[in-house]
Amino acid sequence: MGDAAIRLCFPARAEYLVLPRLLVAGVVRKLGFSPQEVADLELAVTEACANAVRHAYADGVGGDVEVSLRPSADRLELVVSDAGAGMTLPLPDPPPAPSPDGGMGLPLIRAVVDDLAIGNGSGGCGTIVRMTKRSHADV
Amino acid sequence: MGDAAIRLCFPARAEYLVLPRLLVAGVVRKLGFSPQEVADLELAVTEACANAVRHAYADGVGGDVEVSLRPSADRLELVVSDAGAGMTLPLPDPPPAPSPDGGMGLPLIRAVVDDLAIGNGSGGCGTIVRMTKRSHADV
Amino acid sequence: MRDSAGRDHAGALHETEFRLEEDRPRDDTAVVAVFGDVDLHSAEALDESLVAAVAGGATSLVVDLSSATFVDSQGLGVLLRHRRRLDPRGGFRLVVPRAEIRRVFEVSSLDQIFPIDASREDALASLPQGPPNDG
Amino acid sequence: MRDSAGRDHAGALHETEFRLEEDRPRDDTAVVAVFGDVDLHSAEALDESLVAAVAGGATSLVVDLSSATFVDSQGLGVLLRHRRRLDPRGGFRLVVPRAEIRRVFEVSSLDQIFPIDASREDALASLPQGPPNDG
Ligand SMILES: Nc1ncnc2c1ncn2[C@@H]1O[C@H](COP(=O)(O)OP(=O)(O)O)[C@@H](O)[C@H]1O
Ligand SMILES: Nc1ncnc2c1ncn2[C@@H]1O[C@H](COP(=O)(O)OP(=O)(O)O)[C@@H](O)[C@H]1O
Repeated sequence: MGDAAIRLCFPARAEYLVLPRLLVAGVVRKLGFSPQEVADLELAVTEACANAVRHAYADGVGGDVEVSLRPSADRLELVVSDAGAGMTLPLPDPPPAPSPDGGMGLPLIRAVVDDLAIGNGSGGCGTIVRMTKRSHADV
Repeated sequence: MGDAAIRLCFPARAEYLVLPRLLVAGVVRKLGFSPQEVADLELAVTEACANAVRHAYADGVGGDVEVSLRPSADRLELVVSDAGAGMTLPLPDPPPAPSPDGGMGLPLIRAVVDDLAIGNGSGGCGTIVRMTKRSHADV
Repeated sequence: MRDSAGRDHAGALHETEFRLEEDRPRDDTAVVAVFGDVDLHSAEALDESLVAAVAGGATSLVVDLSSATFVDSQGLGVLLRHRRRLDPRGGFRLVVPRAEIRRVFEVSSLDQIFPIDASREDALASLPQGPPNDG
Repeated sequence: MRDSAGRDHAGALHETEFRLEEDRPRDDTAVVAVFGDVDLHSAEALDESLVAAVAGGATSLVVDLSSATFVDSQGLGVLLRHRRRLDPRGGFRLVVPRAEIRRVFEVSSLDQIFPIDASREDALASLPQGPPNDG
């Protein structure tokens, strides 16, 4: 697989969260990722997209989530963006402790990817979550 | 599932043809399509995308294929478009007889969807293949 | 890793429709088996099924994730909330045989909070013993 | 329709990696079993494997699509070309137990050109008989 990007754009609704998982699994299965690493990538893309579904758009307004995948020989770059409310950045350091009621998404992403960068969209609108994961599997 | 469109954009390469199939299968599985009808939709989207991969772009140039899905209660609208060479339209009537070496793609699509319309892109550039399939399954 | 139909489990493609199956091996114990993906879309159904099990008298819960194909933070949140609410004399155990699902408990360190078993039998054997259910 | 791992076959999600397995039940007969999706990406590999089987002396071919999860027009084209090229004293049969795969042969009317069997045993039994292969 080469360097060009694959993009998926879907309405910010929970019922569609399976789509980015299917896409990620379909794209990476020929790259050298282990099953564990594939599971990590599916988790990362789901958490980032679920945040866009939950936080980006006011109830009833709606909007799209865009997922962009850039596979290369030894890594996958994943970008999840929305055109919603945006986040307050930079993130608090140290991050607030996760609780059963929330705050687990970003820490989970951080735990499973090699690189995470969060920014606001152009014009300050929306959120862009950039993730990179290298394949360590010796396949 | 509502009315908003889901879009997938990928480089026109054969290795990616599994992606639109995955997406279609993921989107329609909660609509009332039978397994047979899901298979039909996967065939239709694959044939249309494979045509874009084979015919749209000159060797070595490359370009993207875009797939747009619009699910509603009783049907799926599928649009496959490219920004390539475009087709000579209207299609010959009757269509040339399929042979083992080709010409089977469009007839297969026609056989499995309820509605097929082929057009040129805006400015005459590229090809747009619009397909609609209704679900007849009583689920 | 291949199943009998020759499918690769690597990149498990979320083919199983989400559903829940509840079992009552003992009067005080409910087992909820999860099939398919637990995410923002399905976590509420899991929540409701656990609420119903407790309302129905279960003081111990086993969530069997053997056939779960994905669990995200929403799923973890549901499990954490139920564990916290449960009568402390009861037990809350997870069945997680698959490495890909165990992974999310490891990276969240929740494997230190949830007792995780490899089979339903192990989970049931480890719970505080109530009277067997003859019903 | 569910397999042993609880997956739904409806909307079969192309989870199987494409691969081919060749078998030589008789000196004159090659069986090529297809796993996964046959499309523009994989049809060439199927083509090459059938070319190799014929070059290796097979005068009858069985293409077993029992574990194929998808077949498109490129796959049909490969099958048609090989059937046409095959020695007319030999036989060319397909094994297609799954309705979703049989469908593409029906809509293309190629089920009237290819003899289609539900099992490999049926296909082999229907071929012109050569000497059994003891090798
Ligand atoms: N796409 C987004 N748009 C707006 N706000 C976001 C987005 N993603 C995350 N956030 C903010 O960051 C916070 C932390 O996110 P996270 O760690 O995933 O936990 P949770 O979503 O459970 O609160 C959220 O509560 C929300 O305020
Ligand atoms: N996306 C496209 N861009 C340019 N030409 C196309 C496209 N799709 C189809 N065509 C033209 O239409 C013809 C018929 O297509 P099809 O029925 O699929 O058979 P085949 O692709 O095997 O020739 C092709 O040979 C090609 O010339």
